Amino acid sequence: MTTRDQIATALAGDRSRRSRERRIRRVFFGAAAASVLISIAIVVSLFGEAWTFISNVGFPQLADIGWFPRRGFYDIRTLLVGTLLVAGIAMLVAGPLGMGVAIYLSEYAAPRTRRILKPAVELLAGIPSVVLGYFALTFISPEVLRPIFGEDLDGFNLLAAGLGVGILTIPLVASVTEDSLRAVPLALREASYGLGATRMSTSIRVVIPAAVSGIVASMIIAFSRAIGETMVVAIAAGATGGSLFTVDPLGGGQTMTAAMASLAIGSDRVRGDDYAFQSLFFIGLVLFLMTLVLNILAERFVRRVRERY
Amino acid sequence: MQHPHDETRHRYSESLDATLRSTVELGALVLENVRRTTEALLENRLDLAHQVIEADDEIDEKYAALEHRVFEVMARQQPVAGDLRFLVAMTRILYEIERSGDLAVNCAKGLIRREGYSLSANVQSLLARMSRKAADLFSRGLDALADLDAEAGARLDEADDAVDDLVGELYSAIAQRSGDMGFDLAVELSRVGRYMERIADHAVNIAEHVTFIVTGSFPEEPAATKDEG
Amino acid sequence: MQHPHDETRHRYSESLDATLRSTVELGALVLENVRRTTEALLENRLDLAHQVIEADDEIDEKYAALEHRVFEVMARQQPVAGDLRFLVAMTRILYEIERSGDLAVNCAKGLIRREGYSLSANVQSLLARMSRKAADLFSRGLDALADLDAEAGARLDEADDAVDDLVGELYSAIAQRSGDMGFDLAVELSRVGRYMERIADHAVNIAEHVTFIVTGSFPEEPAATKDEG
Amino acid sequence: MTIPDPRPETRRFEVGHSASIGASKSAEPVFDIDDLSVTYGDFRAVEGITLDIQPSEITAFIGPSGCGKTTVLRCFNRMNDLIESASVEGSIRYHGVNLYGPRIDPVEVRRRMGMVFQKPNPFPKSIYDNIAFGPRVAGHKGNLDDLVEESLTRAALWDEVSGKLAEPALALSGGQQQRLCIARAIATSPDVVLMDEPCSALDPIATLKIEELMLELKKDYTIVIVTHNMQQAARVSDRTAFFTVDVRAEGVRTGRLVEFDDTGVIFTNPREQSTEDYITGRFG
Amino acid sequence: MTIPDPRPETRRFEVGHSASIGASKSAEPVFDIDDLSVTYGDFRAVEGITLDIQPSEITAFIGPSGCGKTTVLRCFNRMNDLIESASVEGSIRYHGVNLYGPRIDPVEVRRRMGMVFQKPNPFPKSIYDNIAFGPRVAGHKGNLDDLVEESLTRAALWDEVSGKLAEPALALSGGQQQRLCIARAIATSPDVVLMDEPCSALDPIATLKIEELMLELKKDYTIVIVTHNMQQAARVSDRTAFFTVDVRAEGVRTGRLVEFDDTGVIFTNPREQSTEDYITGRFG
Amino acid sequence: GDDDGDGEAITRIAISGSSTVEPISARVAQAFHDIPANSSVAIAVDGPGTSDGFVLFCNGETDISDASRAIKQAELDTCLANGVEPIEIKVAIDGLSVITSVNNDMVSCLDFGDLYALLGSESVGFDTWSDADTLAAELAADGLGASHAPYPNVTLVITAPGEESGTFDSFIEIVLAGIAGERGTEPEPRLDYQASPNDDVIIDGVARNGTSLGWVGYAFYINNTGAVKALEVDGGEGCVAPTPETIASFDYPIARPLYIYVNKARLDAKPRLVDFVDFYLGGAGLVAVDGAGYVRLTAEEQASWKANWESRTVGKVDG
Amino acid sequence: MNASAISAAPEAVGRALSQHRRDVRGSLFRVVLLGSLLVAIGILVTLMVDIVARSLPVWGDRGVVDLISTEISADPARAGIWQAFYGSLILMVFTAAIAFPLGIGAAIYLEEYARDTRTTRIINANIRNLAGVPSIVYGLLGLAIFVKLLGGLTGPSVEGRSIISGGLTLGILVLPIVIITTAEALRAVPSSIREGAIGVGATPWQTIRHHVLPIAAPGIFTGTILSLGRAFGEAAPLLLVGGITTFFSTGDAGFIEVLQGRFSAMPVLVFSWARLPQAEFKALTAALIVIMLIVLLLINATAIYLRNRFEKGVTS
Ligand SMILES: Nc1ncnc2c1ncn2[C@@H]1O[C@H](COP(=O)(O)OP(=O)(O)OP(=O)(O)O)[C@@H](O)[C@H]1O
Ligand SMILES: Nc1ncnc2c1ncn2[C@@H]1O[C@H](COP(=O)(O)OP(=O)(O)OP(=O)(O)O)[C@@H](O)[C@H]1O
Ligand SMILES: [Mg+2]
Ligand SMILES: [Mg+2]
Ligand SMILES: O=P([O-])([O-])[O-]
Repeated sequence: MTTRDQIATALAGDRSRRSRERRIRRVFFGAAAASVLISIAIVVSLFGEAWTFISNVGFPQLADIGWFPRRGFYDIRTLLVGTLLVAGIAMLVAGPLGMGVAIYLSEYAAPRTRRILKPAVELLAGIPSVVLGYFALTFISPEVLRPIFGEDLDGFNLLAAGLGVGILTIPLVASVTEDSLRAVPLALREASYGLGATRMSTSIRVVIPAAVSGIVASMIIAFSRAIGETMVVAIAAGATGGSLFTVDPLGGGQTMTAAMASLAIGSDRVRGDDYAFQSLFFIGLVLFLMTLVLNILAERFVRRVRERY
Repeated sequence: MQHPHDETRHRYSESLDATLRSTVELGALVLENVRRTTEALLENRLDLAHQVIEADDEIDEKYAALEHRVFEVMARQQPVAGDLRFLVAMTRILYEIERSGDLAVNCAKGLIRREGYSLSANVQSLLARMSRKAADLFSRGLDALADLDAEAGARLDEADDAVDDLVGELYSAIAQRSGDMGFDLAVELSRVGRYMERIADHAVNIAEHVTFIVTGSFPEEPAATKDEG
Repeated sequence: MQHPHDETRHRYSESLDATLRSTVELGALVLENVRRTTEALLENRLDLAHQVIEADDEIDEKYAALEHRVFEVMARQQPVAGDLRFLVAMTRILYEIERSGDLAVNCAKGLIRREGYSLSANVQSLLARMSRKAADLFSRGLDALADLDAEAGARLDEADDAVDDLVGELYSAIAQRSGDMGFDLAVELSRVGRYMERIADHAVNIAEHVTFIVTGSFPEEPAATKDEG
Repeated sequence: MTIPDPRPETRRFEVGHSASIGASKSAEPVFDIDDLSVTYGDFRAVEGITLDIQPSEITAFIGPSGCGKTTVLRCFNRMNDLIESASVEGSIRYHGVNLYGPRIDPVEVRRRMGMVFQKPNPFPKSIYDNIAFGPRVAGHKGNLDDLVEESLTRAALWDEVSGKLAEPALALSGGQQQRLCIARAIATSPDVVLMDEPCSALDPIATLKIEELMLELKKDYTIVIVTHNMQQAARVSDRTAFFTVDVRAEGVRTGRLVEFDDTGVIFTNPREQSTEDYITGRFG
Repeated sequence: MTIPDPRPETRRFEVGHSASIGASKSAEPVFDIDDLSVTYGDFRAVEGITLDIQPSEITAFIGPSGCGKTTVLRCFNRMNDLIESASVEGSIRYHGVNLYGPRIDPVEVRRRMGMVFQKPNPFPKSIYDNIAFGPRVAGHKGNLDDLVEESLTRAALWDEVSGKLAEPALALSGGQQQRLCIARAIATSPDVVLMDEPCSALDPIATLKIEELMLELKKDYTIVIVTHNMQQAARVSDRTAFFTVDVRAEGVRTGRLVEFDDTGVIFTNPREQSTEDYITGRFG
Repeated sequence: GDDDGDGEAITRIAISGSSTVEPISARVAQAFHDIPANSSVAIAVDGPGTSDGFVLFCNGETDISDASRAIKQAELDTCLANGVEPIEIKVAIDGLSVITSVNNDMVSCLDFGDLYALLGSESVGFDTWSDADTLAAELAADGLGASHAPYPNVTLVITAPGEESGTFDSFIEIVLAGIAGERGTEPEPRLDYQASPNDDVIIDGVARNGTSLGWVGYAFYINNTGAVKALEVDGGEGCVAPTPETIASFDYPIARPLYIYVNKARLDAKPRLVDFVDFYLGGAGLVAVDGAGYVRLTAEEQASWKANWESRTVGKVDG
Repeated sequence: MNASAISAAPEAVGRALSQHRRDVRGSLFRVVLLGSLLVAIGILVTLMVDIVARSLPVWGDRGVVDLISTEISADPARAGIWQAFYGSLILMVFTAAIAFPLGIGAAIYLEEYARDTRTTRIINANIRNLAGVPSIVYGLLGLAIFVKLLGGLTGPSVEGRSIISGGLTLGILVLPIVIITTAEALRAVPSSIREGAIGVGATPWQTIRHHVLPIAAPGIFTGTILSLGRAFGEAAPLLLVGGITTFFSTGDAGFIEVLQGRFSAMPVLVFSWARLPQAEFKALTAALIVIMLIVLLLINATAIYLRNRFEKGVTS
């Protein structure tokens, strides 16, 4: 055997080792495949019933006087407007507050201050939504809103729900925004200070514009989260069985999630119109698609941040 | 070089150019002194001989400055390849030029020591031809340097043979007339011959250093290491 | 240098050491040739003269190799400060050494050309003293180099004056006896004197280059730019 | 090889904490730094720096990592203020004015000193907006377009970008970005440009372009450059300050200035043995 | 200054896609690369590389950024396999065996070639475990302690770390980390060590130490080093390959080998004008 | 369980349906569970609403369905078709209470016409009580009641059960259906109110607003008198407040019986289910009815329903 | 361009460099930012204080142990949270058992093995989107798949409305989060480490096993455990899957039977109790929330503890 052959043999490697590696790889592949199966399952499970619904109910029926699935009124606009109302109120709270928190933590707070304050904000993120629902119902609505709006305010109302959801999304906005602010390289800040910019100019003219995609992404993510939030609305806005079309945040109302919750609570067999149960899946699908679009959008923005730095 | 090199390193490049120019200028000063020496020898012009000695002070000064400059460029620019060859060769060339200047001074000093020579027409003419040839060769060496003409070495080496022949002739002429002119003058004249010969050698060396700059190697059997026969 | 420099760059440092050693060795070869030449002159040993010429081939070869090495080290190590001074000086020193070798060969060639000299005792003794002094100076120049002795320049310059004096004496002796020995021999001997004088000059130059290496500047009025009087 | 030190023994120890300053010039200096020390928290990073920066010269700071080059440089425009733990002793006079004097506004200081950083750091904006940023925050009144053109021209970038001022600066190559940063730095009309290893992120080609530019700029600006690259200091600077770091027994490392002299002297025949050891690559 | 090119016009164009190889040696080469091209997706990064690596020599790859030095180097131990889009044409023979042959296991290939990367990348484990990892995964049978000591000794690190083998490798300085990575690379008893800009993250002092080490190691190993630092190539390598990148009209950039020769020749008298332009700092 | 002490298999009893009845069933279940001998029985009680409960029950998903109204024929048919055989058991009487906030002093009694005007299908969009004045006048003119109009000009916030609820159905059947029939409108309440299957939520909703209106089972009212108050209801014989007595006597116009339905088909498979229902119909059930706040059946009625259970009579018995 | 400063006298330079006026807008900006931070934290504090204050009566009357060990009841006097408490714990175990191995495995495959193909990219995007899908949609999924389709397995005698279904639903709910956080932790491992290992001849699995996973472990632990916290607080999907809040008992059911039986969970109970009108329930709800928050705190503390432990393990 020549040296060359020896080397060739040595370089050919060990077959059992290679097959072991292949097996390990397959195990992990299986896990990854499971996640795909889940997505498929979601889509399939939503689509089946949603299809039954839409093929029987028909699109014209989706505009009506209100959302009363048990009585055959499927005005999807009621849900959409209610949802947007809650999400909008939430964003009015979470947007400015979250951004303010993020900018303060990333641009102003001394490292030690930040080390203390940031976990406090993160703590807010860990609070379950039922707790915020409870808080909105038992504190925000009676203790904060009632004194302001008086009798105009219903006991269950979208405003309190919106504020609750807003509080829930503050840390989300704050953390995604702060991440993107902190992703802005220190070098850019130094460049700005080096040119004689003040801290405010540096924040507003350099750091925020550089992080703008991330900030937009944080808003979209927060909005998406607000749209999908169930429990705060279900608790604070009453989880009513239906609602006429309304744009009044002081009264109770329907969001897509709350409508689903009230349809589904305790029973998966609902009486009333034949397709009330299926309408659950139909809203689920609409909700799924809406958040999907928002998430894809947010993903785009986030990726832009990532690509840049 | 072939392609444009933009702004890049043009200052360094320029400083090399400037070094070359200054060296050629220094050479021109030496050349002028060689010519002045020749004239002084042939016409017994002691004033010119004094001028030669004076002029050499400037040459020495410039030489020292240039040498320092080359050294500093080497220290600060970390030259390699052609640039390094150029700078290393330049320290040598400067030395050759400066030495040539000194040789002219030596001639001038000899003339002054003897307060002029009285020469036969034959010797006179030989001396004239030899000196002019040497000056000519030196001038061509400088041209080769200014043009960075790699081929000049061979041409100059040939021309140098002519100088050597003239020096040989001069020696014979002196030998024939050594009784007439006296031993001291004979020795003096043979020294002048030798100086001129060496100026020509320096010129050839310069050309050969140019070849080194350009090609990276000396011509075959380079004159610089030839025995000073 | 004062503090230990660990392993760092020791190879480069070593290669500089090696260059120095090789250069000193080359100088030793030349020195030997100079001594051999002296013996050949004094004892009319044509065989020795031939040996000198032969030995010079090796010297030339080693010189070329060393010169190339120095050049390559400059290209590859980007020396600055002391290292650069060392290397630049080394190219000059090598030149001085090689030239000295050539001068010895010139002497030997003269001897062979004349198939030996017949000299008076006086001239003989002058020649002997002068040659030995020159060789001695050259040896001291090499010592200065080997030891990187910055002060040697001044000492050698002084010693060089002794050589110059001997050369002067030799010239006078030759002039007095020029009738006896014939013009050709006189010229030949005066050349030998000149060669030895220049070997001594080269030794002084070497010492002065050493001063440059160590101190960064040449001694006041450096010999290298002194007129070759 | 060991070149003997020709200097008398005492010479080498005479250098106390204030370095031998061969290059002090008599002209009115731009900066006059006297016995400067900088401390980060409890850690004294550099100590007893005394040097002066002359107008229209390039002054280079070299020395081993951690010797405090950056630290000293960032005192010049009070960028060290941004590091909370940093505190500065000694005096830095800028045209005779104590930069750390009580009424000095660091923002104003920084407007007068352009700064260029190790990695090119253009803002993720258009080329134009990058240049215009400094003047804008300083409330520049004149014609911005002209200023942008002039700055880019001075930074030898105008020809390359004149047609695409609205394009994002990040689309430029690394070397172009660094020249953009230089243009940005000079757009606020500073008289000093401070550069902290401006070429360390660039390849040799871009590096040489920046060096060319520095030589061009020094006609109008006083330049101080920190560099790891000794060759760069040798190539571009007029004067070089060599810093080193003393490690004391307790492992405390403090930077100090060893030698400050004309660059030619530093690189052909430095005074201090430690400078020579450093630049020739012989160091512990 | 413009030194005229003494070479006849034709000479300069004669260099086709296969570079002029001045340094081909007759000895049995460790690597024999013939007409190697590497493509990333559709993008041909380098083309027509033909060169050989001789045993117990240091071969340096230099050239402007993006000319494909790293790409070529990573073909030697099939690290390019990790980049999905990369595909390799031409042949790379290692002691005569085609490394891209069908029965070759890249894992085995890599065990025979140590690799050292641009940034020191020690594992966040103890010094000991860093060295021992390679031998362990290769199923080393002998005494690991001895092997660790030997590798560290060879990498000139033993004296500095012998007392603290259990300490985290990340606590070492940058230069020490890089020597640790070298020790790790040689612990698997490779016969080749591939280094991709091993000093570019180090300061001059650490760099020189690594260079010393390379010179020491080449007694026992064949070393191939990619470097941006021409001086480094000049200082340490025996042979130097100069790559360049051709930009075609469509903006496609393809690297090729311009000249491969003894380092002394490259740095004193390169054959190709473009090599000279590059090493002397005159480039577009 | 495979490792419990006696090795007895677990019996699961699923109870769902009316949220009105849920408190009774939950109490009974808890009491049953508290007896150690019953540790092998797992019981779950919840209350999505009578109608939804029947959907589950008739689908065989529960064992007992609570109901605040009797099973409808359609539901019974579905059950039987699915092999579910309901045994009807009446367990208590409820007074469907019309409630408002304790703070509401403006109204104290309403008749069916008032309720129709305020809550019927024609009242959609009435945001204040007085919005119903016109309709009330119309009803009064037609002799359909609404004698308490005009109403105060205050906001009208309604929280009440939804379609899933038996209480919803009972309200329609007893209060609205008659007038709706007269007027030819849908026998349904208005759409625009907060509907919840959870009576507690309804109480909460009513309590949260000073001029609210809603209806729940009596137990929820009587357990929350601090938050809501019940209006008197005039069924044509004057205003009557819901009390145990008026409810038991059905003097209160919207009193109604509460039932549980047991799936006979499960009894063989789940002997413990029988024990549970026995338990329910024993004293425990009565205690639970009291505890929850409903009204006990008379002793005779109790006996008759017990007999009905014992005879396992399938189908509608009552009414 | 720059002549002004150079020629100026020190007084002029000094004047130019000194502060002219106070930066009012800058200070205001800072105050506004700080204000929003304080508001955010203020809300948190208010929430905590409010809830704790509301819960005080319960602690006085009942005590923690009693509350936890008492079963759910409609009667405020005897209502406890026992079923919800252990329901939540079992759900967490289930969630972890489903989501951790699958999620970590999937992340390892995607980050370490999968080539960057279209398919991989789609899978990745898909997973990121799954993480953003509202939790109630997962409830629908659980309802459709685990309750309806697989009810015979998940809860044969409770029509699928079992703790198994709930656990599977929550597991799937947090799976994408686990994958993403794990993938992030893996991605944060510098590729130079992988190259280093591959370069000395390690196989992919050896590289992952010895280097990538140990380095990523702290990140994986924190990420996954925090995702447990998320699952712990979820109510909506459990409502759909059938979490109940009125009375239920498990009897002496064995473990499997418990898993296959009906269940409740703390957030579901909060949802239910929050809307009960009785003042006692308001207090009970607050007490329940306090317990939930304590459990969450414990979960987070575990995450931090494990992270620190593993970080230490890595560096020593
Ligand atoms: N923000 C800081 N906090 C604490 N110490 C610091 C800080 N910045 C620098 N140092 C320390 O001060 C010393 C000097 O650092 P400096 O960055 O000025 O050195 P340098 O000479 O610029 O080094 P380099 O060449 O690595 O950039 C170092 O020991 C460094 O660790
Ligand atoms: N993974 C990759 N995918 C696509 N293109 C690549 C990849 N890696 C390198 N390239 C491209 O291949 C060419 C050669 O790259 P390579 O990294 O080998 O160059 P290099 O000479 O090592 O450059 P540098 O000095 O910057 O390290 C470049 O144009 C580069 O952009
Ligand atoms: Mg620095
Ligand atoms: Mg590379
Ligand atoms: O819950 P209900 O009793 O109204 O059906």
